[in-house]
Amino acid sequence: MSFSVAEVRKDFPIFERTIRDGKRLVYLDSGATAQKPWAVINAESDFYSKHNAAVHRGAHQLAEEATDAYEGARAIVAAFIGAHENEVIFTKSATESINLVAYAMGNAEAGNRFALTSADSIVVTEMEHHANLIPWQQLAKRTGAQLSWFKVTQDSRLDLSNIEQIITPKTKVVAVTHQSNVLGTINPLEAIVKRAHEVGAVVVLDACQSVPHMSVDVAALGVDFLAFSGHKAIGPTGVGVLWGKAQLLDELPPFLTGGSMIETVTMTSATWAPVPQKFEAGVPNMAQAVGLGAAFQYLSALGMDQIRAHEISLTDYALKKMLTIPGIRIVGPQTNESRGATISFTVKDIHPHDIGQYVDSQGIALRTGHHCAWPLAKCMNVPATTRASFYLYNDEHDVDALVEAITGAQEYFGRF
Amino acid sequence: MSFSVAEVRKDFPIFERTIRDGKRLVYLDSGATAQKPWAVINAESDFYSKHNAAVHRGAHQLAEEATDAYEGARAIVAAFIGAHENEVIFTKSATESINLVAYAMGNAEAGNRFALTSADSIVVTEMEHHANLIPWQQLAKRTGAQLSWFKVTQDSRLDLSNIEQIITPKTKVVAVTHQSNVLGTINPLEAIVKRAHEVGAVVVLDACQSVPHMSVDVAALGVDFLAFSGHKAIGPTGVGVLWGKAQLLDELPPFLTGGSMIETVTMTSATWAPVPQKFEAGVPNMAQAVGLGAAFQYLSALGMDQIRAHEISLTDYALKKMLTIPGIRIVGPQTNESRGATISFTVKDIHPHDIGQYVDSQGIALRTGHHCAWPLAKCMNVPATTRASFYLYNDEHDVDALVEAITGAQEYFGRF
Amino acid sequence: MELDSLYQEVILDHYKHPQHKGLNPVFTAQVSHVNTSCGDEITLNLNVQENVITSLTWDGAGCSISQASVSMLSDLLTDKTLEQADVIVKSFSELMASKGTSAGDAEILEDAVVFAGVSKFPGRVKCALLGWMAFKDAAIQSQGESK
Amino acid sequence: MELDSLYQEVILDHYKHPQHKGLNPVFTAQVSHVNTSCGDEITLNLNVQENVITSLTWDGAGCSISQASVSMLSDLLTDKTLEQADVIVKSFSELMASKGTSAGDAEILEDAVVFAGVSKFPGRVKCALLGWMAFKDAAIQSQGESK
Ligand SMILES: Cc1ncc(COP(=O)(O)O)c(C=O)c1O
Ligand SMILES: Cc1ncc(COP(=O)(O)O)c(C=O)c1O
Repeated sequence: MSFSVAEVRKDFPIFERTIRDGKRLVYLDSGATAQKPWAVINAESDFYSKHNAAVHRGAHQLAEEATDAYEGARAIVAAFIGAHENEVIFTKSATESINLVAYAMGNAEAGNRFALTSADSIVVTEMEHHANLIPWQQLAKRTGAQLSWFKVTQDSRLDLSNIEQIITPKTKVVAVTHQSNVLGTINPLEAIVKRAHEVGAVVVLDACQSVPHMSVDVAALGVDFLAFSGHKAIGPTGVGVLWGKAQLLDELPPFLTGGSMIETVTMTSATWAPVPQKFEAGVPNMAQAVGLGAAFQYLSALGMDQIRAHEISLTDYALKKMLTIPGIRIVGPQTNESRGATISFTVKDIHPHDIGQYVDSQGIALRTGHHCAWPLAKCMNVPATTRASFYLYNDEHDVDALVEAITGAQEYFGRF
Repeated sequence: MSFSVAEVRKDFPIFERTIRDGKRLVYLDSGATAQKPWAVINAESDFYSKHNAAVHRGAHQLAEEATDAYEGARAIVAAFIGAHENEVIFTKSATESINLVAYAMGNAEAGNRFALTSADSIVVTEMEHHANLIPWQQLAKRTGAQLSWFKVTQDSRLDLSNIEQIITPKTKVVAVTHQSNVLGTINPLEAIVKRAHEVGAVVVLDACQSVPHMSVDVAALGVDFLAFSGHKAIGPTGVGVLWGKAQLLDELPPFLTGGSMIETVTMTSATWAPVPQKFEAGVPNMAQAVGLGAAFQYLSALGMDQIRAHEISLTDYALKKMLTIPGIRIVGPQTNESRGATISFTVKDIHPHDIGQYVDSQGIALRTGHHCAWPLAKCMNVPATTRASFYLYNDEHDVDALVEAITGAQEYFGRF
Repeated sequence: MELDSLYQEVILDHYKHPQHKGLNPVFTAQVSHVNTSCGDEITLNLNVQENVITSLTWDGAGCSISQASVSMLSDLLTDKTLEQADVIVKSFSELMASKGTSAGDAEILEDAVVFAGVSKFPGRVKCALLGWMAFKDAAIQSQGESK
Repeated sequence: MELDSLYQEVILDHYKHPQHKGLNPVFTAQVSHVNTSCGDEITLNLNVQENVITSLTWDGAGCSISQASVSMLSDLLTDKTLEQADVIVKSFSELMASKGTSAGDAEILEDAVVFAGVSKFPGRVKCALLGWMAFKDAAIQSQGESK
């Protein structure tokens, strides 16, 4: 690895505290939310204490500065994912970003390319987070469109063998995750994008678990929409991004309506401002967007390829070490091929929740449950799993601590 | 007034900076967004640097602390407006809060009390902010319901003379603002609430301009839903609140769907968690909710009645002084009866935007334009206005500076 | 270790040797509950005859806390009247809301007072209550039917 | 004062004495534009005959900058060919995007170079461009019609 985890950890104030009566904090829950460096925390504080004003609205100096900061953040985000500035929409979260697309499609009238009827189909996969599943279920319900999905194989990959039967000329939208937040599986997008475009469907990519961890270039991926959350990318809470191809965003009807997204308004009707304003109704989450800009500057300075390389080597180490634990089952790819640094597992005879509780008593934070992907848990035939997810501030000591704690849990619960 | 503005200003770091080459900052744009005290800025920073984790999800100490902080903020907000905790929903903004109600009603199926058809009507007023107008226009369009509205009289009040013809047995929802963000008018709600409930309609109150400035008690008001933004109440950007009566929130279908708002999920269907979770899909804006809690603690410590009294006396002073300026027209109530500390005006022969620019050169921040209430501007027969809005950190010096600057603008543009 | 107040011997014992597990096909009410945050599921079959709980059986999958809790619940409530059951459920709910400040009423709760330790772990209170909430629903249903 | 670079004499002069204001009923294209952030509105009537702008008239309400700008626009473009107009519009747009770093090309823009000062005020650039963007649309419409 080409950056020092020890140095990185100094930038993240939370590692100055201890956990459970003086223990070192081992934070392995970045898949849920990432910790924040001072650079991000201070960017928000600075915005509030020096430049705070409503963007795009006031005719005064603070409003100009706030607008510069906010639009500057948009430019940073755009550059980070290889997009044009006016294709980047700030939302509150990935959840909102995906709901935005689903609801806006629902608002499309006959004649609009996004309009759906019972003659159309929506495609998802069995490994989606609820955020990229339920909005499409609901859209299907509202429009009568049919919901189809790719299944997950027992080796934790998307089963694309029947791609021509799943994505058909009826398909209008294919919603798929870039990386599973449970399995760690990174999905091959090329075939999906190719087939979707062949039949005239758009591809909506849930990039929550990829954008924070690897270099993502929207043009290279060829997808049509992409959603992620700031808080999983060392950015503030309360900010997400929806990226979409300019022309598609133009054609897509608005979602939230209100101030700043209009062109003209009468008592009975309104027309819309151009993209991205059309999708940013109201006074936006300005400080959070600015904080996200700072987060991406921090990540870029380290280098996304370096971060990815670090995570690959850490995952290598973790997989090998964890697989030596008797009774462990890795729920996800067993090898380090096309996978991220998220490792879900179960331990024989100990419920995931109890594992989580025991390792917590050792100062280790991880997550247990269905991880908002209940259908996936059912299909992997587990009621729940325990999940460790690594990031730029984790190192082999953290893996060692985890392995030791799992072994400790086995002893602890084996008492009787 | 019973608190010292000079002391209050010390808590707000932005007043340490100067504007336009060394001038004192006179911030009269709190109607757009308010400045933030250290207490709020630090509450966000503290959350990030000490307790950051995904709420309601992890089985670890940080997750417990984060959940306590987030739910603690909900309790503070609930107490602030006299509500029950489980009636308070965190959104990203008032705009989202209102869209939530409008979209959720649109999701209601036949048989649900919120379901709308072309036999129903939606009532708004001519003085609504676009955020409390366009979502209802769109809902009317989607459901076929009819949109009706109360007119505004030439003395800037709601014309309730035909209330029985506007709110009829067909009416399902009445959306009205507590205080106009342009006129400053505070609306009499009693008659509206009474008539609405008589015909079985719910009242949605836009409290953006009231909650930050006066003590608001949802039970006393008798409305059914209430929406406001944190950022106008010295809270962070990126957080808003929707309050609703528990039973109504129960019956209202969800809006955003995804993680944390579900009970069970299969590939084709989902059931919902109880309120408030049902309306908070995804990892929430945790740091911002916590910041809003800190904002309300700050305001409560000063006392909302004291803040209101301060603003009344400041408005008295401002109205009297401003009315001495030749050629000025106050667009809104000319007296201090039932009005807030928002004063819109025009000056003969000088466009509002030019007034705004000149006063900005004097270090004074205010807003010009239609203030996201275009139909109101048309009905007041002005293309735009200049708006000064006062808050707890403003005093008579600020009013004096404004009056001096307006006079200066008259000289400046009278040059030729 | 703090953890020991959560994982008391009695709890782990019930977890390993669950009582009344396996659904009795004779029942007056059947209720399934799920813990939405982790996916634990429990189904309860309650049989009430002349106001007395003649059998309370269950099935499900979950963590030690949720499983042990429903196991003790069944033990405690079998052969009790609905009124007695109500008192026990109230007492248990209060204990779980006590955030570690109450030791529980051993007269009423018997062995189940060991859950006092669970009340210190906010993330686990839901686990402990899962079966009890299901019972509450089942009791209402049973009463509804006998009316 | 910084403000003087915004409110140049020429600008205020055009504001007080607007040129070509009042719509000529003879036109090849009519376009209305509005500044969504403040509500300023402008309607342009453009008349193009054999590729030459024979009349460019307007009506509207707005701030000094938007009104002066459209007044100068009409002055500048009347009697020009569409190609000449295109060069002028490009040059003006570049000037407005310059954030105060360009003085403007006086050969092309004539009096309109005074808008160099406006480019320092990001909040006012839209005002200055309002009429020019309307003209761009009108020119496209006129060309569409003559095809
Ligand atoms: C009366 C009123 N309603 C609604 C809004 C919308 O609030 P926000 O933009 O914070 O969503 C505002 C402020 O812009 C307002 O003043
Ligand atoms: C793959 C995936 N998609 C969507 C989401 C939803 O993100 P958020 O809760 O930030 O909206 C998450 C995280 O919770 C995720 O991991």
